[in-house]
Amino acid sequence: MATLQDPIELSAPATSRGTLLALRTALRRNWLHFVLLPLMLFWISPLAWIIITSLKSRTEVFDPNAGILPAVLQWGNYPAAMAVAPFGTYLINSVLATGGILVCELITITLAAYAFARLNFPGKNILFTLFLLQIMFPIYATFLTNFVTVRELGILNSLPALIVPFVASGYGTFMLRQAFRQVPTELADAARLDGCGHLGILWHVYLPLVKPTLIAFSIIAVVTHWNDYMWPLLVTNSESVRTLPIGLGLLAKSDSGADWTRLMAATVVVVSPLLLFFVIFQRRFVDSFMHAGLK
Amino acid sequence: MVTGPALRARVSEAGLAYLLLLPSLVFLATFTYWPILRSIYFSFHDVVLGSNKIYFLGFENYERLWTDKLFWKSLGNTVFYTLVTIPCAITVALLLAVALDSKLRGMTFYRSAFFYPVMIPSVAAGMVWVFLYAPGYGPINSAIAALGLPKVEWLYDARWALPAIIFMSIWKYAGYFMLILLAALQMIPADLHEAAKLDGVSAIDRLIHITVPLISPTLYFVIIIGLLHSYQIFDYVYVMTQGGPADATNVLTFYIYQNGFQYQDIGYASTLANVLLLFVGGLITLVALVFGRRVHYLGR
Amino acid sequence: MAEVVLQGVSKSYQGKPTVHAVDLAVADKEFMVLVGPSGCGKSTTLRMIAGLEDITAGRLLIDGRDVTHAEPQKRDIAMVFQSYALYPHMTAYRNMAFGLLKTSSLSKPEIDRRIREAAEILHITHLLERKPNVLSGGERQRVAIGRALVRQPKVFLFDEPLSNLDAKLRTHMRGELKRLHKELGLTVIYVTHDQIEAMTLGTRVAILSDGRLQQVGAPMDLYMRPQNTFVATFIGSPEMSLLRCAMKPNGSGSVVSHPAFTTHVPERADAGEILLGVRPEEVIVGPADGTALACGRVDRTELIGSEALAEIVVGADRLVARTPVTKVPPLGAEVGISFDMERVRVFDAASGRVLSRL
Amino acid sequence: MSVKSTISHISRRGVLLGGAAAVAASAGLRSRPAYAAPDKVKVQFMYPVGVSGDINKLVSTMISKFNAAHEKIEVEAIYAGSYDNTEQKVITALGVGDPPATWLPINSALQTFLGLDALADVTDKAKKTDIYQDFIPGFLETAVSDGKLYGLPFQPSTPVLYFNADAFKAAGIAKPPVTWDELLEVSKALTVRENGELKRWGLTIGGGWHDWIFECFCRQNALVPWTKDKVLFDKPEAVDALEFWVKLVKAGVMPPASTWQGSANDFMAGRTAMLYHSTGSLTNLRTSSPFKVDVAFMPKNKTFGACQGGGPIMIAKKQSDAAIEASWTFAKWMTSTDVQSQWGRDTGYLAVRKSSWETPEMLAYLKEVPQAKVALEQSAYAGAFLQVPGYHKVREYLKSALDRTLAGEIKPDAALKEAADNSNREIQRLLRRRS
Repeated sequence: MATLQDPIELSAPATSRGTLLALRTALRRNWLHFVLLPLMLFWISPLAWIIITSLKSRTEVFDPNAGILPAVLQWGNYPAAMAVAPFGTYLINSVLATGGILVCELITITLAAYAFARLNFPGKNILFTLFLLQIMFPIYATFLTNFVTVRELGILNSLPALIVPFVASGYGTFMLRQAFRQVPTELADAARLDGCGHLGILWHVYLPLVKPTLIAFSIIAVVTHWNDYMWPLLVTNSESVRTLPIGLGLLAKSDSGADWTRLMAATVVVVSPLLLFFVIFQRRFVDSFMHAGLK
Repeated sequence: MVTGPALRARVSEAGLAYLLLLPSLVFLATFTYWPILRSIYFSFHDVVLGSNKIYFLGFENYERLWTDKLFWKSLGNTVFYTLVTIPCAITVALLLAVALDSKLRGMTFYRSAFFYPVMIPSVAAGMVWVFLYAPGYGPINSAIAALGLPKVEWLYDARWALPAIIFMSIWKYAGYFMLILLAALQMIPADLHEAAKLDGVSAIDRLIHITVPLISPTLYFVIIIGLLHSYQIFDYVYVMTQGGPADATNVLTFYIYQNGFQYQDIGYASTLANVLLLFVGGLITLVALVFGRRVHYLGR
Repeated sequence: MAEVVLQGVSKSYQGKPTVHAVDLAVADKEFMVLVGPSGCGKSTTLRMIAGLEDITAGRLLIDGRDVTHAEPQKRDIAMVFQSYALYPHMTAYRNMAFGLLKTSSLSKPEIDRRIREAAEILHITHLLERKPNVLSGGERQRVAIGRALVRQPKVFLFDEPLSNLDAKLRTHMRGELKRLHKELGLTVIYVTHDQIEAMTLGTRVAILSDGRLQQVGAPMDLYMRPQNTFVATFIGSPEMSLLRCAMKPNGSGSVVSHPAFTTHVPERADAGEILLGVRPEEVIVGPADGTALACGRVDRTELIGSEALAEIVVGADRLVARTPVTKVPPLGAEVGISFDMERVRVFDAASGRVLSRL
Repeated sequence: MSVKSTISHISRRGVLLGGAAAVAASAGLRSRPAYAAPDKVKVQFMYPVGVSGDINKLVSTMISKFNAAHEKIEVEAIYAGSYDNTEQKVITALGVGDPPATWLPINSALQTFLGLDALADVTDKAKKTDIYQDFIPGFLETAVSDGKLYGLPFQPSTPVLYFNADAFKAAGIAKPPVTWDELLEVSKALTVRENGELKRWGLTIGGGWHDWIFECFCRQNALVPWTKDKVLFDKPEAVDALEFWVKLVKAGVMPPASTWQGSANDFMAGRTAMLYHSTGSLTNLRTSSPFKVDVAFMPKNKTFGACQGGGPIMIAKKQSDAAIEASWTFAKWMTSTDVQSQWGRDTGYLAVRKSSWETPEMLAYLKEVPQAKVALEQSAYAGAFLQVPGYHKVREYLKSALDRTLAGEIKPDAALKEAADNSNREIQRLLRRRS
């Protein structure tokens, strides 16, 4: 990645009165780091704790005399955590369910957001409010009825049951509508003159231009549904359709205090794919559309 | 005034719009509106989870609400939570987004570091913070002691439990808002900033007078989403405090969950959910009225 | 052949009329400029021609074909937008090719040939692989024009294409556009709010105000013979001064009396209030003696290169006079003024219409 | 649930719900084994995981063993989350008339399920076996209402007093407290403050379930603070128990509030010298604490007293006789001597049968972990926990009263009176509804 601060420049040999000057320059150029670094350290300390704890022995976790780092790295916590449930199957199911939700959502919100952002039709405001209802109504209050519906559809205890309630997204529609409205209308006009219909404009102009928002939405949608716990627990029975958070729930039980070392190991396992996903996609975020210059 | 073909064009535009909305609407109708309608119906009835017997109650559930101290307490907690969390989280997120919207060295790392809390499953995050907040030996108390401040019992103390959850929520959600704002910042033409820089406008003025207005649609979105999310906050209360101590952390969504799933009192839970819906709806209308008009869309 | 005819074209938004029954015929190879202050309906008219706005009433013919309700891409037109509307995610080349790929059945090599040719004409061959965000304003402008050129449409529509450029570049591009129009024999409809641009570019100029067509004609024609006070004051810089006078018929013409002077004009009408229209170059400034028509006091002077402008207070009115730099009257001086009576115009004060000369 | 009924559902509702039909079409992805051998009875078993993630594995192993040994029965074990989650899942399924054949809730839910008319009465079946003789009476009682048996206790637990043996030794205390008075004294002796700042509490009562522990205190005052249709929190014995808690807090030896997770952490971190927590936590506390953990009876006042957590295996009423019979076979097997002996040793739960405690393996285990024996002995004084209708809400009322009292907001008698009134009103509401 390109950097504005050239490291060589910073450590450039100090000329006669240069040392102080260089230092000051370094400070001025890097002041942001001086602010961000402590904040960042604070931010990641829980993660550090998660990782460290996942490698401790059980007695080390709370022993005030044991020191921060584990005496011996207990890699065994990982297989031990994975042994409580078929995490491999859970992982596949999580990927399928989350991926399924994401794909469905991207389709429905793109279409709906375009209608709300760029088309005129009677009842637009009312319909938009109706879309927002989805976010306004507490999700737990829908579980009972949706459980009945899912059962009537005959998809209880199956992957589709994990997906269907989340296919439409008032949230995503709202987010994308805001982004679409940021795209200059002249571009759409130009595309019309270039022979695009509405769907052509959507595909060739709007979608490429709101890529950062699409990526942001995807990241958020994936993270949200990756961690869904209550709904999957309610509508699935078989190991073969269950997802990772349910496995995590096994280790974070209420009766006897958490199984700290293994819970943290499992947390690392559950979060890693997400972190990887994020690191990859946030790069694209920057590369492809750094200030695309919409004007 | 409208002639035939023009009218036809307009009708076909509307038709297309409905067609585009159809997929969403089918699923919303099935999995959102239907539950809401049922919830309205339930709220006038005595409905017990697990039983098929339903008795008509009229407005009894709503009357109960008036005298239900816990409802008012949880409503108060929710409002407090929202009023503190949203402005704080969004401010932090905005500053982070602006700071990280540059080609700074280690950018990927910074962004990941601020965003990762969103990814931690709430069960695990809740547990970790239970430890961080632990009295005496917890890292946060150790840090406070190092600064020479009096230690706090956090989750064990009715005065501090909710602020503790708020603080952790900011940690958990600032990155989330940051990401959305970052996406919006990517769409601001760079030359606008460069022009202002050449004009000698200070960084803070640039933030207030250029960045904020330009991303105002997204900011507006984030405020609304933040509001909605804060009313959905449930997981941390569930994992960390179960609403205690002395109901200090009982928020509306948790109370709805308790009534519906623990107490099996679906009728009352539905009533609460409906009231919450009305309340949030009113709040959003308010926000839309106050902020919505000031939103500046680049596209128009 | 490319001819655009607007017959009573009107537009209303939610019942509110914004363009009133515009009749306009644009001839083949003509450079027609639509000009007027912002909000006058010129852009809306252009967008109706493009097909980006519905035509509420009236007909639009291109080349004799009724395209009132045709889709934009079926009208055989191309448009250059104020902000260029280049697709930010496509290279200049792709931007130019996109429309052709979508609407025409041209072969890839043919498209490529056209793009290279247009790029050659516009001197942007070296920019073709770049994306808009690394191009300068002028370069984007050329790419936008190139995108229109490659389509080889019957009509080119320009919507204030130069307003985002700095003054120097604007002058340069004006010349370029003129050259292109001439060399390639294009039919152009061009919208601007800048009357100088209108006067320098247009073979004919249509002036709009409040959604109504005020006057259409060659630039000099509009300058010399404005049909009403709006056109009279809109064209020309600094603008024409209007002096409120009373008029009485007298002989073959009329007597015009202003508090500061009385004079005779050849126009003839019933007694009433009129506005006497005088352009700065039609004011003759001399010594304040008996030879002058009226006396005034110099309130402000301004140097504009080889000439100067003097604002003179005459009675309750102000008028602007153009003088050579060497003869600028000192501030506050009493001067005598006369008018080039051959050229001054008389407008009816109530309707703003010009009174015809007999 | 047969495939046939599912298909008819699709055709009926799937068409109704237009767009969702696409989803229904993909119902082929359903993973539930669509058929079983026709002569096999399928039994679903929903269970919570309360003490250790390994329970999932243990249960799976037990189920495979059972299935291998029973040709005509196929049990499917379904992990259903916490006790709360399990109850919710079962009740939700009950609501649509499709409950699992068997499940494992917390014993307090007995009246809740009875209120839904969901439980098969197994009294007669049990009488034909040695269940009434061999089960430890305190445990069996948790599945009894009006003299009828509605399930077989499977994994009972009670609160016990955990103490940090190293801290005791350091303070020169020879043995754990036996009476409330001693508890207060020992707590005082174990509390450590440096420059006015607290370093270690003498005692912590695990929060979140402190209402459960409070009932034990009531029972130690010779009061069972509930009957099947009302609560008795406002009785003097209960008020006295709460006043004792207030005394502990005022003496500065016990924190006024804690959480279930947090209190266990506190104990392991040496933040508190004694802890009231579930027997279910024994393994975790024993293996995770960097010091020697010992267990004692909860101290007595008028008497020793405890109450049961954990739960029985319950059997759904509305199913075929064959299914009930199969479920009964399964429940019986799960609570048989050897299975219970193994289960108790693996998890720290108390084995429900007297005979289980006499198996050689168990005797060997007790030699190694003598602490396990304490809970068993204490269970002689134990009864069921708050088996009233709507117990969840009653628990909330009680917890709120306890919290506010310990926080000093309200007097014990007023708080308990209020909690009792609210609870009884709620119970009456539910009972009225039932009739």
